[in-house]
Amino acid sequence: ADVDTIAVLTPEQGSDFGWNQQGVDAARAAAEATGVEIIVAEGLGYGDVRAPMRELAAEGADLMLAHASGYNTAGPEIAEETGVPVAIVDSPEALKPGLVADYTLSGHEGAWLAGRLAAKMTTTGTVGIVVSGEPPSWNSQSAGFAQGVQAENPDVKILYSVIGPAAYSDAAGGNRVTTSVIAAGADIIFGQGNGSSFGMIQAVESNKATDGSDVLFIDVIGDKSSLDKGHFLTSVVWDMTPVYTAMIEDLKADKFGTRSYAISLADDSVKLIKTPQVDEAAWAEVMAMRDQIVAGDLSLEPIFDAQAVRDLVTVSE
Amino acid sequence: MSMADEIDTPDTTSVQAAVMRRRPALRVALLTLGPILAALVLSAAILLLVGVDPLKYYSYVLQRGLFSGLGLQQTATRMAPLLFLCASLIIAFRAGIWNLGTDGQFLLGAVIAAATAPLLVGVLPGWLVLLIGFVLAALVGALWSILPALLRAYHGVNEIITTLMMSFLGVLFASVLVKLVFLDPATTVPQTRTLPVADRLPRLFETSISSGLIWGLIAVIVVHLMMTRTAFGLRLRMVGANPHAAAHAGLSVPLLTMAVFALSAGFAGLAGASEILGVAGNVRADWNPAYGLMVIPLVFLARFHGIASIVLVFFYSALLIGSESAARRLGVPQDFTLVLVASLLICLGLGEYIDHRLRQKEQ
Amino acid sequence: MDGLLTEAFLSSLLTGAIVAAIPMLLAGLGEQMSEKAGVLNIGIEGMMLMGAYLGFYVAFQFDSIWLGFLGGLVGGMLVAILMAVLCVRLGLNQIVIGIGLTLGVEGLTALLHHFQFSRTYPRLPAPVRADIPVLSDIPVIGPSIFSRHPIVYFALLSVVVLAYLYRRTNLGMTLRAAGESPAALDVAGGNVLGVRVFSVLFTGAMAGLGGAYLANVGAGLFIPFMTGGAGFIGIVLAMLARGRPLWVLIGALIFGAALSLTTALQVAGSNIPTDVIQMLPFAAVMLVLVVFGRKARLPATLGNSYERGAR
Amino acid sequence: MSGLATQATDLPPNTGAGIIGLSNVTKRFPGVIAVDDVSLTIHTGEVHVLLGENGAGKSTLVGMLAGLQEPDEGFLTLAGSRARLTSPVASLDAGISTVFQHSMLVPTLTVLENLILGAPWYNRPHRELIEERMATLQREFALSLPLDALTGELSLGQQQQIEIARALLRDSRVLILDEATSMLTPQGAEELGARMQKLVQSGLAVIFITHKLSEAYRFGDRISVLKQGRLAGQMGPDRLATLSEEQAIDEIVQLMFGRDNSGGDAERRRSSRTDEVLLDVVGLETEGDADVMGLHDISLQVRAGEILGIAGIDGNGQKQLAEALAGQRPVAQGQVQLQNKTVTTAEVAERRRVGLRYLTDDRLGEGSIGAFPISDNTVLKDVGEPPFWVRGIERRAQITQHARDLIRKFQVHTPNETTPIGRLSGGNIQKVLLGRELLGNARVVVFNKPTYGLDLQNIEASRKRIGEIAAAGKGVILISTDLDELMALADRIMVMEGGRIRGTLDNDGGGETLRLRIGRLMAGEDLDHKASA
Ligand SMILES: Nc1ncnc2c1ncn2[C@@H]1O[C@H](COP(=O)(O)OP(=O)(O)OP(=O)(O)O)[C@@H](O)[C@H]1O
Ligand SMILES: Nc1ncnc2c1ncn2[C@@H]1O[C@H](COP(=O)(O)OP(=O)(O)OP(=O)(O)O)[C@@H](O)[C@H]1O
Ligand SMILES: [Mg+2]
Ligand SMILES: [Mg+2]
Repeated sequence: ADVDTIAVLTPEQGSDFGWNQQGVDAARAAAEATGVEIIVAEGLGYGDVRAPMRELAAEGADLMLAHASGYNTAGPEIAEETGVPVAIVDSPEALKPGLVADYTLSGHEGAWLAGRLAAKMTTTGTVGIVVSGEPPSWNSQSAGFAQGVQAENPDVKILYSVIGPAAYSDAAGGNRVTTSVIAAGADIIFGQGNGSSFGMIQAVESNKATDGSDVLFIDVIGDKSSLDKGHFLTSVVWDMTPVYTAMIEDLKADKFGTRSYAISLADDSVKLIKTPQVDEAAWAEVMAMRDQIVAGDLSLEPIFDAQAVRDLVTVSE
Repeated sequence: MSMADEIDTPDTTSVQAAVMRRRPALRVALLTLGPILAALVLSAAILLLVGVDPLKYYSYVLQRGLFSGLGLQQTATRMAPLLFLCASLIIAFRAGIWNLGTDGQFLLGAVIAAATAPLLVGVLPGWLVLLIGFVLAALVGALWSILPALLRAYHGVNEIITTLMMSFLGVLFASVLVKLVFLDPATTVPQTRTLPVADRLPRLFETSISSGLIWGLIAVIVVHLMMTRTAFGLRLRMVGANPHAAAHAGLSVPLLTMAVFALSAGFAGLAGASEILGVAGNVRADWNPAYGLMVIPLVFLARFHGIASIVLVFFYSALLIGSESAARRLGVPQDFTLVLVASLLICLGLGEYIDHRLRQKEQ
Repeated sequence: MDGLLTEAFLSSLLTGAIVAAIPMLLAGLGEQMSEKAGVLNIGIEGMMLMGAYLGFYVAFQFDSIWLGFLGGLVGGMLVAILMAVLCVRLGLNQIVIGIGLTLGVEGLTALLHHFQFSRTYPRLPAPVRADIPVLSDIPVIGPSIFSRHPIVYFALLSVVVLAYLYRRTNLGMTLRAAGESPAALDVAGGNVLGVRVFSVLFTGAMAGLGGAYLANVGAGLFIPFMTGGAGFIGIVLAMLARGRPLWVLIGALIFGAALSLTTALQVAGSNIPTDVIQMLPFAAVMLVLVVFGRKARLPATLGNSYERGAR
Repeated sequence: MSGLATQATDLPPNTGAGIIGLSNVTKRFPGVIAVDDVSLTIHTGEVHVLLGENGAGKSTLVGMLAGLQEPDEGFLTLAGSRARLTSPVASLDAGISTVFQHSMLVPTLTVLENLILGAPWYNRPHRELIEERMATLQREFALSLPLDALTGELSLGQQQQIEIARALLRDSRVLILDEATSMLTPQGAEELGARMQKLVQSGLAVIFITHKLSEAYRFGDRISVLKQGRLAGQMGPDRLATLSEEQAIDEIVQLMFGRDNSGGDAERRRSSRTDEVLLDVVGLETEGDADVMGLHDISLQVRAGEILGIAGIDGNGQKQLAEALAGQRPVAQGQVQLQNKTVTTAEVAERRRVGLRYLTDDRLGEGSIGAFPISDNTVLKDVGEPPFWVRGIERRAQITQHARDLIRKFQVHTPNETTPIGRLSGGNIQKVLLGRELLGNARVVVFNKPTYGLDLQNIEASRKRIGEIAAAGKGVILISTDLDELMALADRIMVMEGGRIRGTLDNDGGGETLRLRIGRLMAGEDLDHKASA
């Protein structure tokens, strides 16, 4: 099929150093790579996205990237209604040739590596996971991180804390919960939280660990290292460019909707970034493990269920 | 923030007063259009402040929300739940009850509709599935208001605080229900089962407008007539205006108060159902469009009048739809519509005040 | 779950409770004065949010958290001025204007944030802490309560000051008269509108301060919608406290404790879903109302405007 | 009583210069001219009585002196020079203290707090000072108040004393009392009269508003009569001194109504009592609590054509009895039968349907809905009933017509039937309510202070209507604090005290002796013993 314009739809502004920004940036890059026009519709919120989708379809988009799990009911319906192909997330069952494709993004492998790194570097023997909600893609990373920590050193305690239901923009809550987790002994925080993660970072910067050392922060999806004041350990960065590029190409080749897309360590669409705070020796070991995973010597199953995550981290003494 | 001064300077008022004494039609026009214009100018100033061309913005809004066929259909669809909420608030406000808990009632109504309808599809005829969804939503909405209703009716506890509390509770509870009870096992995303498009409220003619619009319009008009033209409506208004007088006249104030809560919350529940059964098809965890708080100013601006509420809801929906598209083109976040609505509210409020003052002066 | 009564659990509970309670306390104390005077200040959520925005903006521009608090105070008062003009002077409906102002501030601050900070997300340095000598060395309680930002002590102090003013001066009685029977205050030579305007501005200042605390101490930056209903909780606290500042404090601490209990339980390894725990404070308020409902009397003219000689 | 009156008028009128003047003052409200081109002078050392029918503009005049309203035309003078009173503060500063027709106290504050209300907020309550001053007031005027009691818990009489005390504490030069005696017992009114005389002797000016003409004569040094907003006439001290009470009242009535009228002292009604028992109450009891008095063992019968008067000092259970009969107050024990049908547990609406009607004395609080138009208020008790509603749907034209008829028949002063009833003067609201109760198939009507706050002409008309109702074979219970009214209308007079029936007397036209006997019962004494002071 002819593809000359694609559209990407995100719930928040594409400048959040996270999910939305990665989506928009990747869509731009993919459009450039494949030589198509792009319409960016950002900040659409988590409500009903049918109206903007219909409008984008009417404006001639040939593919709509519905970049939020909240859009995966509306997406296929609009695809059906307008005939314009739509890509949605987290719905491998929803494939429909020519109309609906799925990309289920899971950074669990990257998070697993981050977990190993954290377990190597903790001095208090306790690490924390702080999240502002429990969507599946975050759950899989929380689980991956916990499994990584346990694989590295089963003695390291993992504290898990959810700020609150739908606390995505609760920066003060992020700060408060992170502070509590640090007070309870954690010196490395694995944080997932949209707006609230800025609060987590604030807490990491302004509190000392219980043994007096600096607290370090592991971020996900986006790259906030430009904001760093010496407390970033790493980030599990997602790059959706390969996914979007493949989609556009499949669409051109009339193969759209026949497969799911994913990100992985192999093509660096999931990768860890290295900051000055990273211990060189530990980094080398973690990178070696990365290669093992890529080579298929190690395989990790994603876990999407919130309850399963809690079971992993619950400390039962 | 100088709207008050802008409009209320002695010069302009006396000029307006002079004009108005002669031409009542012109007066009405000035007093409704004036504030609207002022609100638009005020919002435009804010847009200019952040470097956006307000004329472009407004023209996008008009084009996309009102003057394009597609936009108009979207606007009409968006109206349905808002209309049910109008009906809910008109009953409550006219009966002197501040039901500020419509968000919780709305969400729980939505959740129950989303939890039951998909299970009944195929078991029962389509119209019955929808009917059951609506009825259950109304019941659950009403049920969620029973505590504030009892407290108000039998203990005189102010309903503002209780309905707000129950709303916070209801929003959380809806999310708990979705995550723990009505979860769709087929997806990893925490949401209820989805009602297939074909089984939702039918669309109107060949458009994408949900027939929820029609039911919403009927709801508002019926409620309006009930409150203004029937004995039952007068009884409710009596209870709202002076409960002692109502008791003296032999009405059962507690029972009527309960009825107001039940009806108002029931309509809020229906609003939730209309959004789910007409448009969305399912409820996701943590979903909360918070329409309730938004509709309160609209109903108030309409002075609790049904038809006026419909008109305002129409323009508000057009604004929502139009601004979604204007946002994309001009990089102005959606949230700007809130600024516009707030300035409208303030300016129309000021207009009403000036009108009031002018009338006093004339006498 | 033998981790429940450890020092870590207790100190994280107490720390969290205080940190979360302060903005609600400030808002509640402010709202309380408006309510006493008969103004139902629903716009308080907007005042808080404006306080958060302006508080952060000033702190960031001038590189001073202290100036930031001043900015927050002014921000809250700016919104309060609108409220005072529209609802007290012009007598427009308090609930509707309050909701309108809240919505407007939400939109406005989100808009300004978008154009100013959404690409850089600047953050403030960690706020200073003032240890109170001796007290801060007490285990558990010491670091949780007596080693906090000075504004925390200010908030606690204002509980005492307000209680004193309400009890020992004519302020309490003047406010109550303005709320119960404004006509009586008017003919007795009191200034009803003056009292009400003052109380609304006070609410704005306190709410703005609470907002600035959220942004500057709580988060270190401004995020749209970051108050997330704290102002509404302030309204509820004020209504439950029946005129007594100390009760606002107790209520705020209970709310704060419930919020931080979520974290503390999770840190202790418990496994109760967050949503359920977070329902607790609201459920508790409802329970209080069901049990003591009859006594929750509000000022007679709460929410009504006053116009001399109208009938 | 007449002795006291003579004493009052015998005092030398200590007439001084005009302390306040009104010059061609006019005040308009939507649809009415409340005060129309009035010029008056208030002198120190005089009790200046303002008289006038309901809605004549008395309270409006007071409002302008109190700084609540400003004249639309004309101006005020203070000590001879032109002045504006733009706010209550300005009025207070000018030395004018006002006790309003409707209570202006904050019920949730203590007496002390109400006394110092208006003081700067940052001050501490100066309790010692107030105590000292109150001691003086007690000596001079026998005013004694519990400073720490909650105002709302005190009796209306005590509340009125607070207002008077507050005015006196301010060292004002002019004291205005708007219908200050309406809530007082006859004895309380006498005390107030004496108090006013003391005040003017100490150099104050007093403006006193009342509907009771004999009070006006006995307490007043100068009388001004308002009629539909205009000053209809004035009687100075010299003129008053030459007239007897009867002559003065005749002259006032002439001024107020433009015709001869002997108002309050109407001829005794001819009884139309029959033997048929319409209402039979046996052993009625209700629960009481801190705020309301309970009823104990009330038994009474009302026959067709009979008027049963209920006397008693305000607040001795009369209102509770009326409410229990109307079905508004739960009955703890006893039985109520209407025409041999038990209605003890029937709802208000049910009782109304079988013909039991109740005219409340709380016309603003429960009798009417201030914000609703007069038309809706006329059918408030018939909502849903034909012909105004058919199958629940309103018939607007019927309601309008009905309201217009009522307005005409009862001479309600109003622009039209769509005016919110709250805008009417107190007396005119009362007319609407009266009209509402007399409509339809009433069998027994309970009137609670039906003429309270009405002017003479309307009192007379209302009394005539009540008599007609009885004459038409209906039963009437007439609750009143006005003995003249009861003695003029009732067949029997039942006296209530402390929630019980103290005794029932036949109205045998016994004049002063009967009055005395009733008075003793009201004070809770047995008829056989002499009153002990
Ligand atoms: N329901 C209320 N509404 C408004 N203000 C109130 C209310 N209850 C108390 N206040 C005021 O709050 C302030 C403090 O009240 P507080 O109850 O602490 O005083 P208190 O003398 O200790 O009373 P108590 O004897 O009831 O304990 C006082 O100014 C009081 O007037
Ligand atoms: N604020 C107001 N708004 C509208 N009309 C008013 C207002 N105040 C007074 N009026 C009207 O002015 C007229 C005079 O009223 P006012 O209260 O002065 O009468 P009054 O002589 O005190 O009567 P009453 O003996 O019944 O108390 C009445 O017709 C009344 O309806
Ligand atoms: Mg106490
Ligand atoms: Mg009067």
